[in-house]
Amino acid sequence: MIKPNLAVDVAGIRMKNPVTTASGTFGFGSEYAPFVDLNRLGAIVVKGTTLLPRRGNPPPRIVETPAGILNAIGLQNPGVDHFIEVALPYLRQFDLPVIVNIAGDTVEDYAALAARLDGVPGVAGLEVNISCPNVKKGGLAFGADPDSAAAVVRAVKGATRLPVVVKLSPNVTSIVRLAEAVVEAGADALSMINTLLGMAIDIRRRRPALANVMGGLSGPAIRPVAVRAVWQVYQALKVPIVGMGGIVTAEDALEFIMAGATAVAVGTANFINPRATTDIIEGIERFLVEEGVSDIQELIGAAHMS
Amino acid sequence: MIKPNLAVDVAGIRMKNPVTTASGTFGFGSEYAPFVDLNRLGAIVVKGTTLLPRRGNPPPRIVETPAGILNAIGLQNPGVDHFIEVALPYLRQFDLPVIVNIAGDTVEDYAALAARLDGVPGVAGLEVNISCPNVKKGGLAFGADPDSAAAVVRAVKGATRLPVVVKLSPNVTSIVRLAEAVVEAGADALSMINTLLGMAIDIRRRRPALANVMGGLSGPAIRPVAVRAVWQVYQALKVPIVGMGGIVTAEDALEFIMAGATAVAVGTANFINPRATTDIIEGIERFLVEEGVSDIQELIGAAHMS
Amino acid sequence: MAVDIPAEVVQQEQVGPGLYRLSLYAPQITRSAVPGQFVYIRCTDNLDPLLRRPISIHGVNRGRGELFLLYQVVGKGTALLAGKRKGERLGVMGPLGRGFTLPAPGQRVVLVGGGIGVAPLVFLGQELVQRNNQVCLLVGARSAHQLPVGKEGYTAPFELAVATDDGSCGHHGPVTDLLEKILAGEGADMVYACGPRGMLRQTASLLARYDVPGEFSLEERMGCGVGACLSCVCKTAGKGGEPLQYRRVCVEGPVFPAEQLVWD
Amino acid sequence: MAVDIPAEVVQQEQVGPGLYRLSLYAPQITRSAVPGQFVYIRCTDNLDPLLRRPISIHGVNRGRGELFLLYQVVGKGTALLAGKRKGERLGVMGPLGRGFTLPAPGQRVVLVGGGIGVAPLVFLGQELVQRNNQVCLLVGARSAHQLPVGKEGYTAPFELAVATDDGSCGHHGPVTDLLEKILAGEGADMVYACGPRGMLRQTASLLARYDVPGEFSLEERMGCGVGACLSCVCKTAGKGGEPLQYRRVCVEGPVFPAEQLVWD
Ligand SMILES: Cc1cc2nc3c(=O)[nH]c(=O)nc-3n(C[C@H](O)[C@H](O)[C@H](O)COP(=O)(O)OP(=O)(O)OC[C@H]3O[C@@H](n4cnc5c(N)ncnc54)[C@H](O)[C@@H]3O)c2cc1C
Ligand SMILES: Cc1cc2nc3c(=O)[nH]c(=O)nc-3n(C[C@H](O)[C@H](O)[C@H](O)COP(=O)(O)OP(=O)(O)OC[C@H]3O[C@@H](n4cnc5c(N)ncnc54)[C@H](O)[C@@H]3O)c2cc1C
Ligand SMILES: Cc1cc2nc3c(=O)[nH]c(=O)nc-3n(C[C@H](O)[C@H](O)[C@H](O)COP(=O)(O)O)c2cc1C
Ligand SMILES: Cc1cc2nc3c(=O)[nH]c(=O)nc-3n(C[C@H](O)[C@H](O)[C@H](O)COP(=O)(O)O)c2cc1C
Ligand code: FES
Ligand code: FES
Repeated sequence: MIKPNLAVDVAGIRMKNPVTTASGTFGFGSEYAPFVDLNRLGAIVVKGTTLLPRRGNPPPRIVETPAGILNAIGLQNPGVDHFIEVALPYLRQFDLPVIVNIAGDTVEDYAALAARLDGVPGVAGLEVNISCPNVKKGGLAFGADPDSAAAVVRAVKGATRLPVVVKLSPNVTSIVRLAEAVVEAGADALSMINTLLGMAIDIRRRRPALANVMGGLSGPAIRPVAVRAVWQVYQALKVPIVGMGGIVTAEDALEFIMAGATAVAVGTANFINPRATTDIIEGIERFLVEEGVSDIQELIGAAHMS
Repeated sequence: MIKPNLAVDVAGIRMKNPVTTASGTFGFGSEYAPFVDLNRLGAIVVKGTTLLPRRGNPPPRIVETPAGILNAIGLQNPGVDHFIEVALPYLRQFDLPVIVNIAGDTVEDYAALAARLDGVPGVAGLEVNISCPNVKKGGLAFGADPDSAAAVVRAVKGATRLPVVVKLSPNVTSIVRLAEAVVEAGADALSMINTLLGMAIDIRRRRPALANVMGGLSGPAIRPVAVRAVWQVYQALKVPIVGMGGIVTAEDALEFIMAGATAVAVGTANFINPRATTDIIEGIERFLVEEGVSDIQELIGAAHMS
Repeated sequence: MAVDIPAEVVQQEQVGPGLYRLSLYAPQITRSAVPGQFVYIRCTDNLDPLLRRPISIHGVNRGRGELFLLYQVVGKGTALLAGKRKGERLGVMGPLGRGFTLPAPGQRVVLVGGGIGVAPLVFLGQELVQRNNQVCLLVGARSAHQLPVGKEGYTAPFELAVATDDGSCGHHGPVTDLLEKILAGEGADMVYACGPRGMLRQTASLLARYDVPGEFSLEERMGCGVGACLSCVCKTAGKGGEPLQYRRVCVEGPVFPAEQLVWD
Repeated sequence: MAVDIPAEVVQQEQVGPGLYRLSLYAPQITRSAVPGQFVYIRCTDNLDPLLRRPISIHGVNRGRGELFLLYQVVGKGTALLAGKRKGERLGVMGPLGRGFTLPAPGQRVVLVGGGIGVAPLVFLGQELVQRNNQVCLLVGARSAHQLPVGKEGYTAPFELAVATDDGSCGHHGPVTDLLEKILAGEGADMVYACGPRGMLRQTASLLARYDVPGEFSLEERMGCGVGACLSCVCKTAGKGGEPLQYRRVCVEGPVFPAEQLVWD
């Protein structure tokens, strides 16, 4: 059989296969380069970047839970300038679309970040993380409110010509309403899901296990919630979706694709298996061959048919 | 050391220890009687009961996911009259408060169920499941909208003198807003969490794994989300909380208690270990002895102190 | 009465490709177990996989308190089971479910097993032979090497015929061909079947055509295994005017009268 | 360069209560491993526990390509590790992290190990002895039977002193008492420490008081182990005017200069 086609296009970002990395779990790529050939990835989504460097939360920042982890990193990052000057030149040696995950406290922050990254050679697109606390709106997450989410997206779209992927939070009553609002505001693609809000308690110390009290739940535990979100949004809207949440194997990735994702991102699984991304790419290809599918496109949303 | 006190009181329901069963996972008690001494439970919460018998959803109704299960039973049950005539007399032989979980399609259904169960000897309280699709409101869950949730609770409170525990859904942007609304409407206690909305896809068949497409995620996977919900609501409101979601061990139960739960319910864990409830009771007692705590009350919400 | 016990592995034996025969010391279970019942096994101490796995009782040695299981490795749970060694202990609940209704002594019965579905039928056959029933076991498999029982050298206290999809052993074709030949020929008083859905459906239509009663043992995904969660239902004809009703495979089954089942 | 390989268990040996010494065949790792580095181990094939576990390199035999680990069973991951038998394979990433800075040859160094914290110090001591450093290893434990090394019959190519909280072996009191005696007496050019937070803190204040440089190996909960997730940070003095900065134990550590660490 001829090699099946794995290439996909997410809002103009051309990926040689549908597998990318989940922001915050793959650093800026260099960390995993000893273990995995970055050239083989469909794309890379880098750690959440802010206008200025961020110190992040005090430790403990991570705690293991059943089939998952809670994290509260607090967006520690060296800032967008450092990204452009140090991390991006490193990544440009690879044949790999680089998607920059951006986060801010205010609508203006997002717009400024988008403007700063616009036209920077080597940046293929932006992923707008709207699941961070909005200082201006009193601690409510942008991502929880369709209006503020839309405002962020409009500001970002106004500041850049890059493809804009908007990353949705699952911690809402209706992810479809949120999706509709940001697509209406100009989002070129959606990525989902960010982590579920959770916490754990250290019963010996009688204190929250994370210094930050609450954290974001990721890993296989959340996969059913993520697949459901992709399914619902695919059903409601025609917009490319990057699916993620607990993908460990090619079978997991295929669940997202059949639910409606054009591409998938691998997050927590990198921690378990540094070659998770390329193992998944190989597994998807094997599945296509086994099932006699010549093009991955045939499987996107396939579980909605029949 | 003297045996520590494990007894708790949930809105007038006196439990000899804080451990009860999660509705729908323990049937009407008789199913588990060969394996566990029902007299040792703090209380029993029976399968969701409706006015008329319900046939439920077609199979497959269950699928295993990482550290969790998705279920879509569809409230199959023999109806409230059958419950009163057959299941309740059986349970009355035990020294055990019986809490009846009720569900309906309309506010009137809930009120009628509450009225029907009011004054029935052997019923210690009602648990109002407001996470079911609301037919009148076009498929939106009562539990997702504070106003409709409050309407249900007012109707139930108006129809019964029994203690009313309201069971909250985690599939909302703010569980605290929901909690506030139902407490304002008269809820005597809250139980949380019901299942997370999720789904899985059978990639070989390219179809949703559950006949009902979506289902409810339960089990250890959701514990961090459940502990977070209890923590948030305890912090915002002074109302007794029955905590549940992924409790398998005494340590898990203690997380909920320290987060603010007065009692805990064991659900999916019964499927793994039919003695999960009593093992947890013993484990809690052991922990109290080890830590020199003479009364479980000292631990309720303990992680909020300091 | 059903119990949940830590049962010790007496013997673990590979008897075919991915096919294992497990013997467990479980006198509390063998004591009351009848053919068609199953046990619900915790295959691991941790949370992956989370649920127990249902396996039919393949036989018992009541004198020695031994319970026999015959199982096929198809995923995580059964693979873990196959890794258990003599002396290890497994959480086993059982005996669970409603077994087969036994026919009047002397009656001629046919057992139809598709693949691993033959597991409970061997136990049934042994009991029936002791009750002086005339027993014929029909075993179907994809090909000779996948036959769970009935291979060369296999001895059973009853008549046995084999069918394989690829003709590599016995009849070339579905096992239901063998059943049809019997029903059309010498006939049978009762048919018991266990196997893939397609085979059961075909068996059901043969039973209807030849007007022979039958009982089928079904498989469904389970949660509790004891009737508490309503996860494991199958579609059956309804009682009292109801067009259909979902019944629990774990307690109202796994064995159901063939005519009660609704196929769609 | 770090690799991720399936390393075969060469030997698994229980050397105390809940204490194990594991030898793995991992020539790709031993080749470049230096004292203070660690490996990141997948203790299971399934999802429970989900994450890998970091374990310090306790020693290497470069000729044979063997990597030695010394670990204490404290939970699920280490219990699974202790269950691995000769011939089994484990996913091992390494060598990871920044090891100890070695002192000038001939300098007198003291190694302070609290409990299992002694594991990387033995590897360090062996290397230092080869470089003609004068090495003294101080080992602290709660009581004699919990001593990870230094028990009767234990031979090391360097000086060794023991302290136990209950006085059942060696000095009766914290291991830092022994350090203080040395610093107040003959002195030391460099101190390396690994152990519980309280012990490190106390060591830090002794180093400050006697103005001796030191390096500490820290432990923090990890996600990726390679610097990508920012989970494993510890609080350090900031650079360039910043009052403090979080640094990653897995790549900027696990070994940090004592004076950079902030205790609160
Ligand atoms: C009452 C009863 C008796 C049984 N008796 C036997 C027996 O005697 N011997 C035997 O080998 N097996 C028997 N089974 C089937 C056995 O329970 C499953 O094969 C087992 O649970 C699979 O677990 P796993 O973790 O290995 O596979 P999983 O990883 O759970 O699944 C592997 C594959 O098998 C499919 N699958 C698994 N379980 C089922 C099921 N219950 N129904 C449909 N598809 C399924 C899955 O979809 C998947 O494709 C019985 C089942 C029931 C309900
Ligand atoms: C760089 C590094 C090197 C290490 N070297 C060694 C070594 O050589 N030998 C050795 O025995 N151990 C070493 N450890 C510690 C070892 O990683 C943990 O003991 C192990 O991860 C525990 O896993 P578990 O699943 O057995 O326990 P878990 O079930 O995860 O935890 C059991 C208990 O230990 C506590 N715990 C576990 N890990 C940590 C941690 N990293 N920090 C603080 N508390 C923790 C938990 O809170 C819990 O109370 C090292 C840790 C690090 C970070
Ligand atoms: C340690 C860690 C850090 C993360 N940091 C970010 C981030 O900076 N920006 C972002 O949008 N998502 C971040 N995420 C969320 C992931 O990108 C992803 O949405 C989530 O983890 C679900 O995928 P997974 O289950 O495969 O990990 C982070 C997740 C983890 C575990
Ligand atoms: C099979 C199954 C059936 C359930 N049925 C009901 C129900 O009828 N009413 C209800 O309020 N909750 C029902 N639930 C939800 C549980 O009561 C509980 O809220 C949830 O499972 C989380 O707890 P757990 O993780 O311990 O199972 C059901 C859960 C399961 C798994
Ligand atoms: S498995 Fe729970 S009712 Fe059958
Ligand atoms: S563990 Fe991920 S940065 Fe250290």
